[in-house]
Amino acid sequence: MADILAVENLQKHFEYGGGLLRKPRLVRAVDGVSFSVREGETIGLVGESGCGKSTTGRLAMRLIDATAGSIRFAGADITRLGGRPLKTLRAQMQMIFQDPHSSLDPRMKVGDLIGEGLRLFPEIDAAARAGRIAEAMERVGLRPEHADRYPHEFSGGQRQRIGIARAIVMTPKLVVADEPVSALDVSIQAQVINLLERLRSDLGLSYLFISHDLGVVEHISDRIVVMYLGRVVEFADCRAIFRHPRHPYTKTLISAIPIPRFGVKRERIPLTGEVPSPLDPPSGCHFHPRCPFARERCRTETPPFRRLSDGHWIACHHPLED
Amino acid sequence: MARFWANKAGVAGLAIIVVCILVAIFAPLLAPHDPLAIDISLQGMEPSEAYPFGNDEFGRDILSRVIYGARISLGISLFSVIFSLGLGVVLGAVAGFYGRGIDNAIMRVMDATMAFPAILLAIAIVAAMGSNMFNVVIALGIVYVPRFARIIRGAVISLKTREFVEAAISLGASDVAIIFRHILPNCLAPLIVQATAGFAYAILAESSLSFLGLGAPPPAPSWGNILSESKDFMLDNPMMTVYPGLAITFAVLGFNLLGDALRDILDPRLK
Amino acid sequence: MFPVLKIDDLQTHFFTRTGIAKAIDGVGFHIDKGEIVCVVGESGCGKSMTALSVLRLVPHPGRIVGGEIWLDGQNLMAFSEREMREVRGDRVSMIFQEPMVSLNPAFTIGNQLIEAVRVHRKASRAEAWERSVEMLRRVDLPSPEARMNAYPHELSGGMRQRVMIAEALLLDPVLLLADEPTTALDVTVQAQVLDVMVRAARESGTAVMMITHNLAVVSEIADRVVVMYAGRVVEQGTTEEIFTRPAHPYTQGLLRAIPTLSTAAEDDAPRQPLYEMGGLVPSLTDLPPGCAFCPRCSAAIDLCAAQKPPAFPLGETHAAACWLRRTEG
Amino acid sequence: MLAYFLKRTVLMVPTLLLVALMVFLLVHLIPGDPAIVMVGAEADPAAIENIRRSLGLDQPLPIQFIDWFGRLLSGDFGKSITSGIPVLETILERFPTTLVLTTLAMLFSVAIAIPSGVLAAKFRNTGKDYLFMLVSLIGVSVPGFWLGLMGLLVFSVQLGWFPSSGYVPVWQDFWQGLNYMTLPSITLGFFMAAVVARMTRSSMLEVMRLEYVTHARAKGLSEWTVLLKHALKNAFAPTLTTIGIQYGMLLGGAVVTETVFGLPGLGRFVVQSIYGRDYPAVQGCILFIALVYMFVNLAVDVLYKVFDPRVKF
Repeated sequence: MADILAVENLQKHFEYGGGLLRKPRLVRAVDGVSFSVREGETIGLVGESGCGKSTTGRLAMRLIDATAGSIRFAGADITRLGGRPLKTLRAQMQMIFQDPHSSLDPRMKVGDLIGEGLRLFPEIDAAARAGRIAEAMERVGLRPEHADRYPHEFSGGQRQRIGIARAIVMTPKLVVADEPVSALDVSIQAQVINLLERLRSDLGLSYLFISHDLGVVEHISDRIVVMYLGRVVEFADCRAIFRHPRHPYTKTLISAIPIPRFGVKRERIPLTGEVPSPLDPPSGCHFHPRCPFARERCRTETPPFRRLSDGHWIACHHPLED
Repeated sequence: MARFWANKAGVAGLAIIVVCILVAIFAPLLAPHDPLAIDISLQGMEPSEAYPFGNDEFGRDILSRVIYGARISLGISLFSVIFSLGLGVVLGAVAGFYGRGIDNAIMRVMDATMAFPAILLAIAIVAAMGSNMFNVVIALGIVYVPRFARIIRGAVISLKTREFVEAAISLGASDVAIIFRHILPNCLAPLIVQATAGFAYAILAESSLSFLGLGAPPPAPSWGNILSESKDFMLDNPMMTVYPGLAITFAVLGFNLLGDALRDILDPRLK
Repeated sequence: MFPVLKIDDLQTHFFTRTGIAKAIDGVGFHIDKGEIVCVVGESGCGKSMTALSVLRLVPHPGRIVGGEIWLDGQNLMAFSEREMREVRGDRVSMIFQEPMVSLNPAFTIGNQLIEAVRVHRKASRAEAWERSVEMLRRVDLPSPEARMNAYPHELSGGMRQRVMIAEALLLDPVLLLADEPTTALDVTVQAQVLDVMVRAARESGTAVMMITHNLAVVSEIADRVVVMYAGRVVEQGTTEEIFTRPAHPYTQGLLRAIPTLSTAAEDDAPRQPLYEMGGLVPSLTDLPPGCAFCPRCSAAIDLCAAQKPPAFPLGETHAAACWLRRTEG
Repeated sequence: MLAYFLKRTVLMVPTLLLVALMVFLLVHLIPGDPAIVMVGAEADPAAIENIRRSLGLDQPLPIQFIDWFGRLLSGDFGKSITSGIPVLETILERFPTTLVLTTLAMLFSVAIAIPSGVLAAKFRNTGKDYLFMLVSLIGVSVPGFWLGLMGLLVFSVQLGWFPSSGYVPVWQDFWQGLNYMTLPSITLGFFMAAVVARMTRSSMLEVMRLEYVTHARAKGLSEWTVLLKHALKNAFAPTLTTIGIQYGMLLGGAVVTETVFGLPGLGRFVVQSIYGRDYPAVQGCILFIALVYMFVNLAVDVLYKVFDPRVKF
């Protein structure tokens, strides 16, 4: 199947701090990220705070500009696209945000919020727009007659549905979902996840699903990208990642997750310390200070992101045995 | 709206302001005498039935002057707030939205303006440009420009990173659309609160300017002027100074009450 | 032998402009000495308010309007404010959710720990300092002496939460209230902090009332579980009972709605959609007259809508407030 | 701390330059010829020409500015047109009175404001709080100079508690001087007291909602310890900023207050210079006051760190 999105060696560097008398420090928020999303596929992008997963999503969406690297969407290079072509393109890639409270302008009616993107297309007149808004609302399980209510009249789960309707009304090919269920309660989270899965098969969407919750990611993804401090450490099929993780970080991450079942005591790989600050990442492999298997080479040499076997990519000098 | 009517202090403030505005509009009907009519025979008279607030050094009716004073004091403050609001919003929005060099340049000038004690800057401007109505409006207004600009700039910067603005950008909305549809409407609350404070400040500052002889040029009956003219008679006829002072306090109190109430309602963080 | 904590028909209501919100509407459970009990539920179910009610620190405009809270056989509701202050931080301590905002940013770690000792114990600064450093060491905080002079913002989230745990256990309380202590932390840090808390509590024989929405965490650390929904306890039992024989439809749904990691033992069957509980959490100002979960319950019968179900015992330790579990007599 | 202070001073340079430029332009952008404005149109043309040359007005504006600014840096604020005395000399002679007045006003207002703000926060939404809110609202609504006039009328004229005219500096006779300063500093500080008290109340309320305050209560601390140690230290940081800003209001208000009470301070000198169209004096005074104000705010920023250690230097 063809790739709908392919990013290669994507980099985003920010300047942090500094001032009149001090040179700003360079933060490599995203530092050489490569992966692809096939048509109709869901890619899960996981990692802990500060790993650059949200920045990667925004780079792919072209909400922020990459420092280096390339982004290809449906075969075309969009890394430097600007102006009108970029706006037209944006209809085909939509975003769903984490916080259903801050991602909806509190002063706009739900119908206007959902239909805002359609206004860019003069060929869609008011009647057609209203029709598509109603259709999108119905698809996500909202009552179309609620289009003239304000976001604050809805609960968290319903607001997230509004956010989803705003994305799918544009009939996108790709949806970047940034922690779309993290702010929701468990019982509501399940509703939204099922909705996203249903929409994917009904509308033929592809997802880039960003989350820190491995349980959710495992449930929804076909393939998974694991990030640590701005770099991809492992990229493989969902099952391979969870059953046979090859990168020590992936394995410790998975082993750290408790399972809600009685008597299941997981064998946990002891992990010391916390994620280092992206301001001051460790040398070589960023994970080496916490890695139980680190050797000298890991300290000095950045492991290349390489193909280990068919469809299994990894950045590690000493991958775990299969 | 319902929350506003439930706020007694705010309603009281609004009522005071409405009274002041009505007095200003209907001054000719309410004032018993011509505020400018000079009658030397009534010079410095104690309050009487015909002249309930007494007469000033030229025998003018103080009550009528206080009533007409509402026109001038409210008028000057209205125009100065409009001036500072307009300029402040534009500067602040441009600085906040475009950032970097433009932001730096604008905010440096704003900082420099704020480096002067407010009333001193107004005094200096009027002293340099001469005291007429227009200059007083500008002098009072300029002082408040940085305050509006800072609020708008801060709001724009924080709103710019809010997800709903990001969402609008991802939908392809233009800069202008984002500023006018998403950002400015969400800045309204702090702007309204600051504007009410601006009114209160302008009335007070105008009276200070007038007191120093740098406000609305005499014989215009601004409240500050009435006070200034009466202070030489203070020992013989203290009530002459009491009434215009009360008028100022009353009007300013109205704006402050309203401002507090609006802040409580519009900014739910402060309770 | 009294239980460490016994809560009986607790009612904490919030008197808001839009009406009375029954944040806690008749909650009852107990915690035995040294036991770890997890109170689980979704946001707004009243679990945090239960902890604050135990300390009698319900924020304005909330008020405890009924029920009893017994600590070691003493009725806390009858205590004066002064007596309550002696309980807080000494016999009962609390850990909060956000380590970023629960430590005072204006004081050093040492200042805050020493203060915690000296409120309740006659100790010199040096003794309090000693004790604090010792406690920081027990929660595995690296270089504890140096951290005593640090300000909270100079520590990472995980370290701050260790400081909170240290402070809470400084005076060997009989009960520790832990309100979502690891929710704000990264997964890998979460596991470490949780381990430290449980170990330190067990060492000092402190009973723990842990509040969480994360059922997975519950299954790892709890001795017993209390499930709350809309201000009421819907089910309680041992961890085994709750996870292997959940009796209340809400508990059952909650357990099925979580996407969990499949372990290697499981088959490669295609994925099923998650179990969905329809509907929304009811508003606390407008609770249905019967069972609060009734509008979302697929097994509801007529009685559920009409009458509030009492807790029906299902065993010595297991009970569910569900009409379907009605036991005769 | 010292390093930060120096760094901030360096960072102040651009603002300082802009401030100087604005003061300069204030006089030079006056419609018409400043020289004529100063001496009046009827004056002898030779005198006008003389002033023009002595002020360098025959040069192009940028040159004039550089010239003027260069002399400023060497401490030359120009000479008064009316008296011929160097402006800086008069400023330094007059400023102590203004400094004493504003400092007393500040001390008075902070001493009143912080306790009452804390109390109002503690008793929020009760009768005590409403009374406090009303009084403080009136405080920010009364024109200060009018309050001064009323104070003179009641306490000096009617009751005779304070002298109604004359002046003795505090450094000549402390108690006598204080007697002359009491009424002016109270009326001047009244507005500030109300502003600072309101700020204290609202930032206390803001802080009291935070989790670390609940945490402090959960430790078993008494309500007063929670309020005065844990809440106030945090709430004081924004209050401190307000105090800094309000000090500027005091410097401005001093102009009017000194006029009302006939105190020979810098503010009175500004007004006299304006009446006398003594532009070098006006320029000098305004620049000087702006400088004082900027340094007060700088000091406040440095102090801020004590109350909020999160601030990075």
